[in-house]
Amino acid sequence: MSNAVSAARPLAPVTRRPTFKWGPVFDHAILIAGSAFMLVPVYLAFMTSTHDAVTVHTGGVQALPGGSLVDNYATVMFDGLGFSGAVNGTTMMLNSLILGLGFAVGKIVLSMMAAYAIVYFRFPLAEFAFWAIFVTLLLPLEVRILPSYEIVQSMGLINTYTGLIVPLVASATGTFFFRQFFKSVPDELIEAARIDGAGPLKFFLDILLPLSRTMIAAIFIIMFVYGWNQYLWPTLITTNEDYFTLVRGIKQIIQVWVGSQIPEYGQAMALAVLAMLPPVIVVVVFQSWFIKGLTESDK
Amino acid sequence: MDKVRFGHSIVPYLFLLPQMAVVAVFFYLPAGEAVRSSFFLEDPFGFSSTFVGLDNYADVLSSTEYRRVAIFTVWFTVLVALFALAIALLLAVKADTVLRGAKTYRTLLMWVYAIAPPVAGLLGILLFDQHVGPFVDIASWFGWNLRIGVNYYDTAFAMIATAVWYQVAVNFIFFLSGLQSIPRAVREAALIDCRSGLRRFFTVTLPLLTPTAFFLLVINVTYALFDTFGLIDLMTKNEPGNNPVTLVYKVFLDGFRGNDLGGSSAQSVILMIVVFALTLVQFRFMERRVHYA
Amino acid sequence: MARLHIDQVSKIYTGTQRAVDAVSIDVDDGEFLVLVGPSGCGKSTLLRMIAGLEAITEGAITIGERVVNDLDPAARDIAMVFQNYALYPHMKVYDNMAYGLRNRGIARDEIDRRVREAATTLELGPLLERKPRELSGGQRQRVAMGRAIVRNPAAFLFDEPLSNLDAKLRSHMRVEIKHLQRSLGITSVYVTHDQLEAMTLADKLVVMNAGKVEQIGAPLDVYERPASTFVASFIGAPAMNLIPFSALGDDGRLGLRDATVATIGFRPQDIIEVANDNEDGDGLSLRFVVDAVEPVGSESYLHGKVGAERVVVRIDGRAPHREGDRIGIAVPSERLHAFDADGRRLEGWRTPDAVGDAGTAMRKTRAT
Amino acid sequence: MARLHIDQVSKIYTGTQRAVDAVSIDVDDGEFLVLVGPSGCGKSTLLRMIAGLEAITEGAITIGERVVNDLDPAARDIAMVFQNYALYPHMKVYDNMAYGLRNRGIARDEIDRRVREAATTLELGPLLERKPRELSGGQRQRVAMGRAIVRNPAAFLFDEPLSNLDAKLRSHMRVEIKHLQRSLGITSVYVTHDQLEAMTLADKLVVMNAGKVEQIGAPLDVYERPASTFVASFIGAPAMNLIPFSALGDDGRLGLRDATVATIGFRPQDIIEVANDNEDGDGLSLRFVVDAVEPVGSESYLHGKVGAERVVVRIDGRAPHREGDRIGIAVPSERLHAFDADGRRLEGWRTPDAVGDAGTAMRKTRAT
Amino acid sequence: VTEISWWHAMGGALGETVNEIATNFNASQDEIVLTPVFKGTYEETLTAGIAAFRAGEQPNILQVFDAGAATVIGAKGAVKPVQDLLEDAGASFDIEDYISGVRYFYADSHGKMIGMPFNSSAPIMYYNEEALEKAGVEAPKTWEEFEQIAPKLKQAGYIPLVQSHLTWEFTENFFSRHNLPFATNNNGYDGAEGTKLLVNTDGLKMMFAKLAAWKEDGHFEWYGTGWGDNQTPFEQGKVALWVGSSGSFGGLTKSATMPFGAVPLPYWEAIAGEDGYQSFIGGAALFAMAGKSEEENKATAKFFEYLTSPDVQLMWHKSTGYVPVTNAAYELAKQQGYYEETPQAEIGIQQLNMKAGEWTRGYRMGFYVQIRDVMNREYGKLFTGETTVDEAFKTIEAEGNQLLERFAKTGS
Ligand SMILES: Nc1ncnc2c1ncn2[C@@H]1O[C@H](COP(=O)(O)OP(=O)(O)OP(=O)(O)O)[C@@H](O)[C@H]1O
Ligand SMILES: Nc1ncnc2c1ncn2[C@@H]1O[C@H](COP(=O)(O)OP(=O)(O)OP(=O)(O)O)[C@@H](O)[C@H]1O
Ligand SMILES: O=P(O)(O)OC[C@H](O)CO
Ligand SMILES: [Mg+2]
Ligand SMILES: [Mg+2]
Repeated sequence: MSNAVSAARPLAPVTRRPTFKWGPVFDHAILIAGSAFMLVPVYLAFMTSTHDAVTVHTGGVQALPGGSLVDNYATVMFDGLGFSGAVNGTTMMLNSLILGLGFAVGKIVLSMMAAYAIVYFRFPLAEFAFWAIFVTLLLPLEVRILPSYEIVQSMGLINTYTGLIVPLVASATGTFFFRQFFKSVPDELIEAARIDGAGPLKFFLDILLPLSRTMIAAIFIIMFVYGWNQYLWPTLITTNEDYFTLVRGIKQIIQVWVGSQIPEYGQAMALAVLAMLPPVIVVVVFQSWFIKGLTESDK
Repeated sequence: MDKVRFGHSIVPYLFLLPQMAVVAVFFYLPAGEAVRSSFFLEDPFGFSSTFVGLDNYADVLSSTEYRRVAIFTVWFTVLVALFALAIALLLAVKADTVLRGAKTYRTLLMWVYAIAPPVAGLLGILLFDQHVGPFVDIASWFGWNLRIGVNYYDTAFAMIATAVWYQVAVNFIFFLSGLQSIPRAVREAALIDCRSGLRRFFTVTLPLLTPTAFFLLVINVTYALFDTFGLIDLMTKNEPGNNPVTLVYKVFLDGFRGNDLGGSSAQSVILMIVVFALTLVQFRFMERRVHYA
Repeated sequence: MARLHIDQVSKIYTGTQRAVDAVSIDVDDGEFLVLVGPSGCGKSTLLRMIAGLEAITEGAITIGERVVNDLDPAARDIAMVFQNYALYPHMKVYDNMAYGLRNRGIARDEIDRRVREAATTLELGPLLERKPRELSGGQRQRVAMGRAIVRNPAAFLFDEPLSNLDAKLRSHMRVEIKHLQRSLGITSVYVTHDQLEAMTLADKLVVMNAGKVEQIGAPLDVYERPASTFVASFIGAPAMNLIPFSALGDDGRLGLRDATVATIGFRPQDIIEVANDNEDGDGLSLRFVVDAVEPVGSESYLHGKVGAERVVVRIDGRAPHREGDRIGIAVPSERLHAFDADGRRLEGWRTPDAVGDAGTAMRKTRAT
Repeated sequence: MARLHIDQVSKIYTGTQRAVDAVSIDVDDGEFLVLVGPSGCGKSTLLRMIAGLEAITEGAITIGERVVNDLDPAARDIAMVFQNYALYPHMKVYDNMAYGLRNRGIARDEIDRRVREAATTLELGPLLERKPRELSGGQRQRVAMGRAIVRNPAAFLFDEPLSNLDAKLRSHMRVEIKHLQRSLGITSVYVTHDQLEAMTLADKLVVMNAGKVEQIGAPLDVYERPASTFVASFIGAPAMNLIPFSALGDDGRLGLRDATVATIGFRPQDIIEVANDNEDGDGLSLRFVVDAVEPVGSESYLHGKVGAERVVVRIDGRAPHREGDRIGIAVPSERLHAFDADGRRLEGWRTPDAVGDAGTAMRKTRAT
Repeated sequence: VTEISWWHAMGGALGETVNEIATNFNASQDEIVLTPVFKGTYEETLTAGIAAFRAGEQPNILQVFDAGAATVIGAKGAVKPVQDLLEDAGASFDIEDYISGVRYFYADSHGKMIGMPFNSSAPIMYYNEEALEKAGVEAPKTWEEFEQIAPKLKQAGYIPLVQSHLTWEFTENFFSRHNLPFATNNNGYDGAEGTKLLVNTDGLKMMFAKLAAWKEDGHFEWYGTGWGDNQTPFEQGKVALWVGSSGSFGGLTKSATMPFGAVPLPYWEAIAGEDGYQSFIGGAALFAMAGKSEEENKATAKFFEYLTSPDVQLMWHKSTGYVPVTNAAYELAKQQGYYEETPQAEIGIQQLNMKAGEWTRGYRMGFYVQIRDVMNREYGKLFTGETTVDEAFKTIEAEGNQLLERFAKTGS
């Protein structure tokens, strides 16, 4: 656990002699197979999203492009989906963004503060607080969803972004990650800061916060994706179509009780592809930070 | 040496307050409510309820179906964690070895992480569809009549495959960073000490990855237990029939779908107890995690 | 700038074990105090108590006129340089130096002036806009120094500030630190386990052992009159040869007056080679069998034995000796050290007339 | 045990820059070769090419009779000791040592015998069941050594194996390594940038600079007859004083024969203090102004200037000098080194009769 | 203006039709603004409604499906019976206006209508015209007839029979088509206390023994519990006869690759006699939630009136395939000649209008969603050879009765 904030060690593979070897070919074969394993479904989703519903219904997923690309995407992006017509792909994406961002930011703020208190302070209730928070680590919202709903409703938070986001924040994952990270921050920094006249608040803001940048980035991605992907809770907690999210939109499209109707598979896939985009962009753009953040937390 | 700490004042409480408040209101209150209602049989609308003591627990624990679900849950969890970890480890090791294209592979292998579980499930049902699913065709080349939704084991297979597919990305990310934190010199020492790459992997690399692996094991177990919820919902098309489901899904089925509050609360409480035990075990590992060097 | 007064200070971490045990030290205004001692002897703990980073279990520490036991680190008016610098990795060099001043609400102009002045002194001028990770080890070290200097504190505290540097840089920085401390005249406490640093930097040297002070004194005094076998073997490289008095055989010529002598010590560089069995003079004459020869350029070390005791001899220049050689060695009597059974130094252990100045004469024929 | 033959070996990492540039070195069976040089000069790269951890861009490396360029590291029959030991953190000491043997399919009994033997030699016996994290730095170092020894390889490779240890332990381990290598008689290549290690360990010393070999020779030869100003300033501590010939003023007494002399060098310890303006003898006589005095116990260093040139003078014992003192210094003529404008050593640069043996006489009156 | 809300489970194109109805209603007057909200599956919608009710945030109208009826109707005070709602609002209400099959399913034991049938369907049998032609047979009226033609259909290269919902089509409606009691306590209408399932009985066991035997012989195929998994092979033309919902009609016209027709769900002549009885309605009803102001209830009543008006019913019927719930709407459809062009669309409503019997009103059982889950599970085991008919129904009876017993306790 040397210097947690130094640049991550660059990939330093052990180099070998230059004569041709089958090893690397084999390595690449495995990686290509692995990439295909991960990507083919996504490719098929995209191709399928360019077909009309009946083709998909009778023919299943499609491997080749079809003629409904513009149609499907234009429909899901701009046509009103719900009753009010106020909600379309664009607004749903906006809602998903608010949910993802709000959740990620809320989670990071709360859990960072809590982790800071737990790691950097000696106080009587520290142990208790630690366990009180960490017990929440493994119990998902789905299992306590009805009582949670009642509480949110009794607080008048139905159909609000607060009601949508805050209850999701009530778990310890972020606190846990930050705690691990803070433990790896060298002690000398807090000592130096104390000698430099920084109190707890100043240390937190001036030193710890900037130091946690990569960790924040990593957690941000994890949490953003998690928030973005919520389904059951948003469905329950919002009745106003203005709050519909993309994931919910997908469900609504493919949700048909009997075979009386054919789900708009093409549109669902189009929406699914759109729903992938922002998280994928976030992951791809921040991936180096991401790896770095995790590596450091793991030390 | 222990972390240098600030003395105690009002500050730590202020920092803890927001999270504690949220946790208290949105975790402990509902969890407490679940515990309370596990002792009652209650009309869903809340007009009336009967105190039944431990009857709900007795009903649940004596149910053969519950036992079947519990056993499947164990298998499902073990297999999902095992495969998701093994495949990700293989890929991470390879991605760590190759020089050329390392970044591309990394990107390709990671981005599945961004896909919403319902989308993953949707892809899963389309790919495994009995009539038009390409995977069914592929299976039939090998003489395997893959029938998801009909055959219990085939359905289990599809669920596991989809769950693994989705989790591989996360594991890959963590394993890759774990690998990168193994000191280069140690790897080189092994290179000198041992010619066989496979043997090197099992005797040096893998043991040094155990902290990461332990951590991931817990993450994966949690994932398999809880986060596959949406996927199972989609794969069983909301109608489990004789298809396999997990304990959490059963809580959902009986409580959310079936409106049996008492019964599902009892199941929740049982899960909570199991989960609490798991948490304890996890922290045993985490805190005493082998701190090398 | 201030006096520093450490009065019967002890530290108990847990149980009853004293990491620091009733230590009393006075550091004068502007003085450079060096704490040396083996690993775990309590140096850092003592320093951190001065800094306010550890609570003081017993005793009192006074900086200037104030007892600081209950003061916050920031309120003690001290600056500290850490072993691994503890620079704030996310701040530029400038901000690293300015941070402590800003927290004290000093005016921007004044901060700027002080930082630039320190940067000039430390030749950090062109680096002010860099981040720590863009600096070499020596430069980081200088920034850490700069952060301390700008504060113009009552005292500097250093905890092995050079131990992460390579040998060359270390010797360079050593000179720089000494120079700076001199010119600023700030009272300093410096922890190290490197002897060369201890000897060259200290105005006053404190040798610690197992939480206790073994000896306090000017470095050369400590070197020349070590208060105990512990200090004798700790200060000086190669270490002083320590031989049980009994192993010397009866050696009347030493003119023993004090019967409690248990150990005789002499430094490798105080030994001279003498012609076979030359038993003249009033020093110690011994037979030495060479085991190994270590030529180091300007001098050579002979490792070998006197009787059953291991002894190291230093020879100027290139030694002509080979393994297995048997040679006569002698130590002028005034270069001998004697210790009692507890390892305490004995003074006046010889009869006065036995203490001649033959030694000086003998030096002229030192082996080369 | 085997000869090691490095033939015109180069390493290009990227582009055209040569990290190692056409290096040729022969290491005899059982010989101890030390590579020294400043940071980044290619020492590690060369060592790693020998180990098989880096591909060889050009040239050939032969261990024993085999060209090993295309062999796996594990097939080269070498053992390597790394800077930070690179012990397997998850294995006990015993297993750390046994690991390389097990992978070679050696019988259990034989492994056990060898490990225990090595453990005895290295005094690791009681530690065999510990994990590396439960060991002190010196103990870890010994385990790393043990891991190499049990293999009984054709060659040992060391990459700064002692640089993470503290000074005391370092000097102790130095002696141990030398002793072990001697008794096992295994061909060794040792990388360091610590001079003392280089001087005391080497049978043959290679000084590298910017990927090239500057000088190969016995350590004392290198010390006494440095092939270039680079070597002269690199080997010996404090470094040799190097003064432009022109700065000396016309100094006929040096009896210059070779007009290409550009730099004159002399070591701090070869300087003697002479009475004021004593211009006798045929050596160099200079006026020296003391800037700083560094007493180190057995000797003191005077830092100061001759004209505008910085010069360091070593004085045995405690120096009586103070800052500002002006003293006369002299260097016996046979202790002078001369270099041409390219920094290459010049031999026979003086007229034969100017080379007297006055120096030896003068030594007797060296300042103390 | 009075604002009222309607939570429904109509996804996809159905949801769009719902939206259209709401839009039209809002446009038809200016005192009431109705907002429909899609809340997921039937189950999710019901749970959302319950949760909302507990918190006092319930919608005015909640769509509840057949299997959830007992939950809503059983909780006295959760809903305002439509009959009362309409009467209080001064609207005329006559249960006889509704077609026979839908009248009592959502009514209490006294025959008072509690929930208003909305999207009503009946299980009917679709046939592949090509297949029948190739085998030279007619669509069966009874299962006995089916047994006759099945070998021929198989011979012709078709899977003779497939269904999509074993509990609704072959269990619940088995009881109604044959006028047999499904549960004690008057099919549960007389109260939850002591209600017991009558599934472990000869008739139903015979039905499933037959299905299992047919499956052995290759006369019946089962593709799991999922509706679509069973429908698809029919659309693909591999299956001769498929039992689906009358509401499947709209979709089939788009997706079927061959001409198809429909007949009523077959029955066993040996049990039911000459003609079968009418079937229970499928689909869902709209419930007016209790605890709403007079004004809002009035508005809700207005909307119900609007919804049951023949024009609206017909539009719903035509665009979704669900049956019209009032006689007037049925008449209107006939009048317009709709069934001449599309005779298949009439089968469902005909079946719902067949002769009624003592046991054809409906059933009322708590935790019925879970009972269906138990049935589906056991049927799945049966068709994959993991259990026998006897074992299966013993289990269904035992677990079902346990659930009923538990439900009974929630009400006291
Ligand atoms: N936080 C702590 N809790 C308990 N014991 C401690 C703590 N810090 C130090 N010690 C113990 O106190 C003793 C003195 O430690 P200290 O760090 O002062 O030694 P040191 O002289 O600085 O050694 P080094 O040269 O290795 O830095 C040691 O035995 C150490 O194990
Ligand atoms: N993997 C690499 N890729 C590119 N350049 C490298 C690599 N490894 C080393 N170099 C470069 O090669 C040169 C020689 O490096 P090397 O590590 O051999 O130096 P060294 O003599 O061992 O230095 P030190 O004393 O600091 O260990 C340096 O300029 C270094 O930057
Ligand atoms: O498909 P539906 O809407 O007719 O309903 C079928 C069943 O009755 C649902 O329980
Ligand atoms: Mg220390
Ligand atoms: Mg190196």
